[in-house]
Amino acid sequence: MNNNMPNIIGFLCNWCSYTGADLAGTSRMKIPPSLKTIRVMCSGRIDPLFVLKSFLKGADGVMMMGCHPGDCHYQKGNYNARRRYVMMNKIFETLGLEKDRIGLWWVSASEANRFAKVTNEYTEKVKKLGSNPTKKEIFL
Amino acid sequence: MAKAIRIKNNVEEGLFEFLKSLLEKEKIKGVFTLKKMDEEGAASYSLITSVDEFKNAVPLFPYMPVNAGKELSNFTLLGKTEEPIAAVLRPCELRAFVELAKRAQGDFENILTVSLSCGGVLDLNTMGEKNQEDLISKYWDSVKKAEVSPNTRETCQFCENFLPLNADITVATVGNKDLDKEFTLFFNTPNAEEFAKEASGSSVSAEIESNEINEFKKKREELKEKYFKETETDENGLKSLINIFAPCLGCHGCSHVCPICYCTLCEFDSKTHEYPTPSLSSDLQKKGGLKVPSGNLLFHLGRMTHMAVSCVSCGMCSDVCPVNIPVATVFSKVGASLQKEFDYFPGKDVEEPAPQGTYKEDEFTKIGEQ
Amino acid sequence: MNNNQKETKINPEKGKALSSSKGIREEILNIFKKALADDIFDAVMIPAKVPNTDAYSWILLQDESLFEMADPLPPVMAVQGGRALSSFSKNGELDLKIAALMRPCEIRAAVELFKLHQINLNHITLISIDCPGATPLTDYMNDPKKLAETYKKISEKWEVSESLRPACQNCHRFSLIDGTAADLHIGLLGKNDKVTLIPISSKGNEILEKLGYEPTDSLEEWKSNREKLLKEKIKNREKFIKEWQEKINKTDGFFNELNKCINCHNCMNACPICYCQQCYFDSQNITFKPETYLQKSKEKGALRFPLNTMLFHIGRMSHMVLSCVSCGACEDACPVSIPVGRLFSMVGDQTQKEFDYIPGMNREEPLPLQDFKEEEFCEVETPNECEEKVTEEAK
Amino acid sequence: MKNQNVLVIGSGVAGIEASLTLADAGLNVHLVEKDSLIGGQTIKFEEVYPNMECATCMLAPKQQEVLQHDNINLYLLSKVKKVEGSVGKFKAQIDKKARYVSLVNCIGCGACYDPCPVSLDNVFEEGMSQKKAIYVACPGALPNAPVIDPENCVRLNGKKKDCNACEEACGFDAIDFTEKDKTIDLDVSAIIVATGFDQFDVKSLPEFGYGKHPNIYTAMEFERLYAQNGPTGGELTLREEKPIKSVGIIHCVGRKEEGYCSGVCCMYSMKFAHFIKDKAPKAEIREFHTDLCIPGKSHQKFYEDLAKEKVNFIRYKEIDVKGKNGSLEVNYTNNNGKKNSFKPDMVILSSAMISSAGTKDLAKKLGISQDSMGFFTTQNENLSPIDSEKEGVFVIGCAEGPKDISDSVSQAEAAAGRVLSILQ
Amino acid sequence: MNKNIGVYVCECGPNIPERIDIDKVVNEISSMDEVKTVKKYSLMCSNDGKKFLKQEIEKEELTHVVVAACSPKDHENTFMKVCEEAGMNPYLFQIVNIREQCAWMIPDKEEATSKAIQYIQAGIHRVLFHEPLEKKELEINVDALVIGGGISGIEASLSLAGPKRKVHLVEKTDSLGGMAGKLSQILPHQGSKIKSVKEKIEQAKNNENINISTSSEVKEIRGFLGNFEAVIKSTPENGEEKEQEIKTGAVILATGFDLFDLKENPAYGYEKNENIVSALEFEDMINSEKIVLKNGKKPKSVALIHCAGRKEKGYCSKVCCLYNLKFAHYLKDNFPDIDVKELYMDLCLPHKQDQSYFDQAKEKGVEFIRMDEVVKTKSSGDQVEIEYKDNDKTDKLKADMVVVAPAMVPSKDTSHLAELLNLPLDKSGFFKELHEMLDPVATPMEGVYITGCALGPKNIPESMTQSHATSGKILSSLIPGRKIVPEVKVSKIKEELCTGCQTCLSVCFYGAISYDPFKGVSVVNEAICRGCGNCVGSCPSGAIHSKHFTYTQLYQEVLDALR
Repeated sequence: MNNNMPNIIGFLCNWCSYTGADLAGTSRMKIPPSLKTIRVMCSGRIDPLFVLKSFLKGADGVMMMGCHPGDCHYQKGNYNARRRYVMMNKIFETLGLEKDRIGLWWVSASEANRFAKVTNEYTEKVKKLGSNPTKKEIFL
Repeated sequence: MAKAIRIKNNVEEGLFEFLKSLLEKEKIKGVFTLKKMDEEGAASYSLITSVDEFKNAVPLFPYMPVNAGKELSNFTLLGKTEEPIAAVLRPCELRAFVELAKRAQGDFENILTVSLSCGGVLDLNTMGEKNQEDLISKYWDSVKKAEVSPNTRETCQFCENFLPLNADITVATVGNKDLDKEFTLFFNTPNAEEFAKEASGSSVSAEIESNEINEFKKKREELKEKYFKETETDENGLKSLINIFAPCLGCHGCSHVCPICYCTLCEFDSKTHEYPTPSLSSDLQKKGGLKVPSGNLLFHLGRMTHMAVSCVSCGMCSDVCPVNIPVATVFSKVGASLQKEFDYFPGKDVEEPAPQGTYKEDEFTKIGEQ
Repeated sequence: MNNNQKETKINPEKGKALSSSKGIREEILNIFKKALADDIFDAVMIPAKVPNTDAYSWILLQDESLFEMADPLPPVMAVQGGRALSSFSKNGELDLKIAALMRPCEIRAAVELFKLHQINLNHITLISIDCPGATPLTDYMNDPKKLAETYKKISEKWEVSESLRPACQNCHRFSLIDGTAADLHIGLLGKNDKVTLIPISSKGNEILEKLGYEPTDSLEEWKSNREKLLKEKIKNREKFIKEWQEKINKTDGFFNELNKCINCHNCMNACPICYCQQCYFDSQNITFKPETYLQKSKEKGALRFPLNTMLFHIGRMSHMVLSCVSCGACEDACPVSIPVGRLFSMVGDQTQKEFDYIPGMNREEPLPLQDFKEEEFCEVETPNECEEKVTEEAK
Repeated sequence: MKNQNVLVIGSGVAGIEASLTLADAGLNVHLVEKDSLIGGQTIKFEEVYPNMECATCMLAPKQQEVLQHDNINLYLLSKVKKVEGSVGKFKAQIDKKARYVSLVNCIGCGACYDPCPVSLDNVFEEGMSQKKAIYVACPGALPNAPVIDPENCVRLNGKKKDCNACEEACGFDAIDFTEKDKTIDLDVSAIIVATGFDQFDVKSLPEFGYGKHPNIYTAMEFERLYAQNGPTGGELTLREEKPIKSVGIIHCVGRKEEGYCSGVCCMYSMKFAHFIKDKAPKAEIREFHTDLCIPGKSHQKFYEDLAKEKVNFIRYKEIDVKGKNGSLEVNYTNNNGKKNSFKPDMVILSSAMISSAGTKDLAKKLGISQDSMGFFTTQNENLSPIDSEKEGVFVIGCAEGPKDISDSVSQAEAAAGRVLSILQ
Repeated sequence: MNKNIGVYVCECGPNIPERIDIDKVVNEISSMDEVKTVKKYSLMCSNDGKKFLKQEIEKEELTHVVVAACSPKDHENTFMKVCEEAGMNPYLFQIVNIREQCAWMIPDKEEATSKAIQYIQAGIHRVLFHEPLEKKELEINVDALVIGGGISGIEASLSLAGPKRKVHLVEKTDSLGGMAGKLSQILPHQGSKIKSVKEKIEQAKNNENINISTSSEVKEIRGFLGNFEAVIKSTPENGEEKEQEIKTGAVILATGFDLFDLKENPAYGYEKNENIVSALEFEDMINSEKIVLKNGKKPKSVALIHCAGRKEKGYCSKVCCLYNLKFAHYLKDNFPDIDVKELYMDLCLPHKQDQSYFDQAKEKGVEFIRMDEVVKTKSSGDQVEIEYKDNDKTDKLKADMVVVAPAMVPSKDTSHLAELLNLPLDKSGFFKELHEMLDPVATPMEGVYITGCALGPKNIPESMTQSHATSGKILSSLIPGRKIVPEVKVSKIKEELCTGCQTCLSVCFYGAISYDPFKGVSVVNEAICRGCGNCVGSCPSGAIHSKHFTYTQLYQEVLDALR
């Protein structure tokens, strides 16, 4: 794989975002290979530690994706997910870590083109950030 | 307005006598407070039930060997105490106990909480040392003058929540020049007022807030900025962060003494996060080298995600760190910004749910839509 | 002192002395550089100074450029080497050849952990080194520059200084004493600016061979210097043991030493032998209803919090003291400066004698509590029978 | 043992819910759908009020269930031919048109569209986009397999007998030109009618100027216009392209003519406003209404929030729309008689729901009647608005009268309940 | 047990080979020591494909299977079935999506291929950590407990009760019928051919499968779908208090509504003037056929006020317009000379026949006046004067009698019951349905359903419909002789790690987690848990894991994604 292509991990909720991603495929939209998707049942399942560990393991970017507020298949899971994201984001900001390495997006099952849009935009953003320093860091 | 009683006595003795009389008259069955352990001056928290043993009690001894909130939680973990006791806690210890009670780790019922306007506590490693006496007298001077004592914990030096929030009884110390002649007890709750008559003093009309207090608060706020700056991370926060935590032994003492870290087994001590040997070759290939044991930052950042939002800035973690990492300052700093974000003040109210356990539908609405 | 465990006592005759113009540290590192270059090892576990800080830490090192930060003899023992070794080698098969350069007490800890299946030594070469001791962690952190200086002197002159950790001041296994379970030993006590490679196991010999060194140099000087130092240390140790036994034999002596304990468990977490994820004696495990605590308090008039600190220490002791390698890591980590290292070391000394066991000396030797000898401790059963046995043996 | 078969006509949200409820109970459901996909009108909506949920997200899992359910036999492109008998022993005959695409073989890769030479207006998209003679109505349509339109396929209508573009493109020999229409006979114990609604034809009211100006839209057109999977991919691009600075949304179009209030237009009109606020925050929006009919418990709040967001609500007595030389003009009299006018860039006509085209015909076949408004008559002997005049025939959803998704689903579950309680 | 992993790469006809170099994939994967065999196949989901897979599993004695093909949405179940048929535990299977989210997304063949390889490796490493999961079957009770003896409750009971199904109908007052029982003529515009509520009450009483307890309330309920236990407390007028414990499979809440207290807003002048009456009082007048003023005279003019409480409560109660029309019709039909005026904000006539009913009223000479709100109501002489506002101009009218139609509000015991069953309420204080659009009568608590005005204002036909809907739900989920099979991929709590902080309880929307005070740990009820894993994300101790989505399983995917 070419080197300027960042390594992005996406945690996608089963009911909205993962379906949206599938639809993007079915509609033959161009999605950067940078993104590796991991399916979870609900964005509420995304343990902040997954995000943290991905970051420390050298992921150039981590995308959390779930149903839009109000759409959660499990009613409210995404609200908790949102808080957990805010928590991570704040910690990163306060400690001067690159908070853009982590992001949260709502993508519904029908929003194939939104999925394409955000993944492409984010890939570009991460490219600008450059490679995640944790990749080469010894003292972690 | 809280009922206030002025007692003509040295604050340490005065409070001692008051608590002793409660114990003697069996208004309470025990006092949870600091107690001298030996001649060197080591003290430790104790649940004292006999008047005789109480002679060694030192309620205002300016040390925090453990966070009393954590210990009260151990005391009431399996439910409320049937017999009433009094507990002397510093404001941050009280807040810690609130956070723990919130998480079903403790029970306030039948506990008369006695706290104080707090001048801070001295560094733990000076406890039982030769210069202790001297430090303590210096300490009390600064309390009287409402000055920030340089020998107190870093977190104490920048703590602006030194007034207890929901104590039954508050001892006014900070800014009282005649502390060794007289002091005031505030009985804040109906529960407390019935004990007021036990206090041998004259009822006065007074407020705990005062100019001295506000000045004191300002001084500490300034120091807060200063200390937070010291842990400031440069553009590449990662490097600075690594440097801050570089000496870490992974003893996890910080989480063991942290009142908010109430887990039976810390997730980061569990097998889940141990290093998987098979990844070694690929990691070495990528990096050329690897710190062992690894997972240093994972532990500290991970612990943050769990407790920082509820951090009461008691400073225990810094005090037990064998390698002088300013753990408490870093966590307080992160805590502060999280608490602001979630509009949450740890230790304010047992009924207020912890941020992790709740949400508002109409908060952070911009997030996720970009 | 060293009249037991004969079989583990080995006495190497020859080694390979390497002169080190650029200084001992450099020379040691060169050996490893060479070994990496010749693919004798894939990686080396060695202490290193974290760049732009005063902190020391273990690194597994593969890229030669990282040797800059490596330091074979750091002024402090941050993390006990045995612990570091176990952290990456216990979960699954190693597919790399790794050399670990550690102080003798760390080697011994590693061997104990190996016996407890917390380290897989298959692909690991243990390399011990003559150890001048280390300075107390907290002292060092309080004034790194000064302590680094002090330590430099100490390690050159091999003096038993007051500024060393107590554990080190009275450590009598600072070198190849009573044998060791290392594969290779690095002797520094020989002629000044000489680094002597002393093969111990067949593995050690192999490596020397691969490095193209022949163990032809005599070890006499090294041995005599070592004996000198040993005498001094043993004197310290005997003095210390005596003094502490007295302390403890006072009523509440043991308790008084521990009454500052705040239950942070740093000692346990720093201890290489305490490998449990959760200590059984963690007070959380033993909780009662408030009434019970009040009752307990009423019995004595007061009940100390944190609870169960004594239980914790004694319990921990019962679990690990037979394997205690007297490394002093616990004492280093104690925030209220309890002499916990000395306590455990002292008790360890006594009990280990009982079992005729020296931790970390022999990989094959089973852990005392995992094995028993029929005739042992017969005196605690029926004295007469015992006598018979003894007399029989005498015949 | 009573006959455990049930016939459900129409696979909109009501039909789906009824079928699933019955199928889960272990009954054998025969679901008849005239179209080539299931989901009815609901799947055309990007979002549904009041929580602005994504309709496809809501419905997709249920659609999947229908397709995979062992107890549901789905007949697509099918119509009821005749029905005889009575409750417990109906005999129904189904006409099933050929799809010319095998649902077994086709895996929905879509390789067959491009090669097809024919190009047509996509009815599903209100003609706002093109489709081929072999097509899926919209991305994400379920079942995810195309259908061939025999009128327009040059192979099938004989214009170009040797065309096999799609056949060649298909890697799974899923195309089968030889497939024939079928008739299927069913014995069922009950019938549930869920044939949905049509939209009032705004062309019949020239005063609203529909068709005269490109930027006058019907409600359904607008639904598709803002659908992510719609013709513009969710972008608000007008037929006559121009930035949207102002929009007029007109309620109650056809209320007078049809003689009833459809009960949902107010809400979906406000939903439109809500959506436009998102896409063109600066746009001035005026909602022209007569009575605000917003009976849901959460609906008034929806209205109040919009009003806060500066959506302008105007109660009109009379109103008309003129579309002349590129510009639009809405002239209206408000309820205290003042005349006024407004020049928006876009007009949306929220028109009434009317009984679906097939109602008359189906009513005859079922032997039940239509009410004065053209919907199926339901009687209220036992206060249940879903019982038709014929025992064992139930009418649910908008086939019974205008209503929102929630009420349709209630009625669907209710019908299932009635059937199950009869059979229990 | 040694693990035999079989990996099968589906070409999906031309779809995947077009974009992915299948042979390269197969080579790469076969070089992994974890896998026993790697094969490609043209179309796995075809019948031949399934046969092939089944044979492979048997032939190669596979313990774990990975299929790289389409999205799990398409064929995860398909292949899990095959594994099961082949005697494998279906949860030792993993599908890898190399079509939608790889082949169809990435134009560059090389990139697509290497990504596919990464995905498959992740799948392999994941499946290594899969645990065999077993479906559980639970015995069920099919009876139903209906709370509330109003028209909704009665209808639900009638349609549920059957030879194999008992219904417990609990009513807190001493008689059935509820509000509807008090109404004069139930459905205004459908004339008189209406079976009266009385008749339904009789039916219910005579149905031996419905056991009715009046003057009774539910004191406790716990359990889940098919297995509820409830304690019913009866306190009859003259008779001793008694409690009975019942078992039931489902619960229906039909607790109806109360009426907006008109005194809350003095503008309506209710109780200030005795000729201002509430709609319910007017119903009584109709029932007793005495439409008279307090002075015993017949009113010459009557004003009907709509929307009382709409602004105050923040919602339109939907039915007021209609029954006001009903009153108007009644008055005009029986006393044509009475002058009738209706004051309304909006006419809410959402049902197909409503409008015509309104038009008829107009024809009969009823006058309709639009207003924004009532400003004041005061006596003037022996008449009542109403002052009202319509876009900021105020106006007055006088009438002998004024009938005010109050909004519907949640019934008193709503909140109490909500607590009992830990059900959410909406902003207006009515019960909240699980999903306003798609699941209008269900609640987060599976097995607990709601009907009628307990959910919000409704007219009677709608309430009846919902009652049938609830019975539909129950009849289709609780079938005599059948067992229920709860979700398998649920959360599990390691007791030894649980601290009992109960954070998980607060994030579980379904009330699937409870606290065991004896052990001091939280416990997941697997019959209720839906497996969203939200609790896992919330547990600081890492004590909870969600089966089939465990930390280790997902972390394997992370590791491979970063390889």
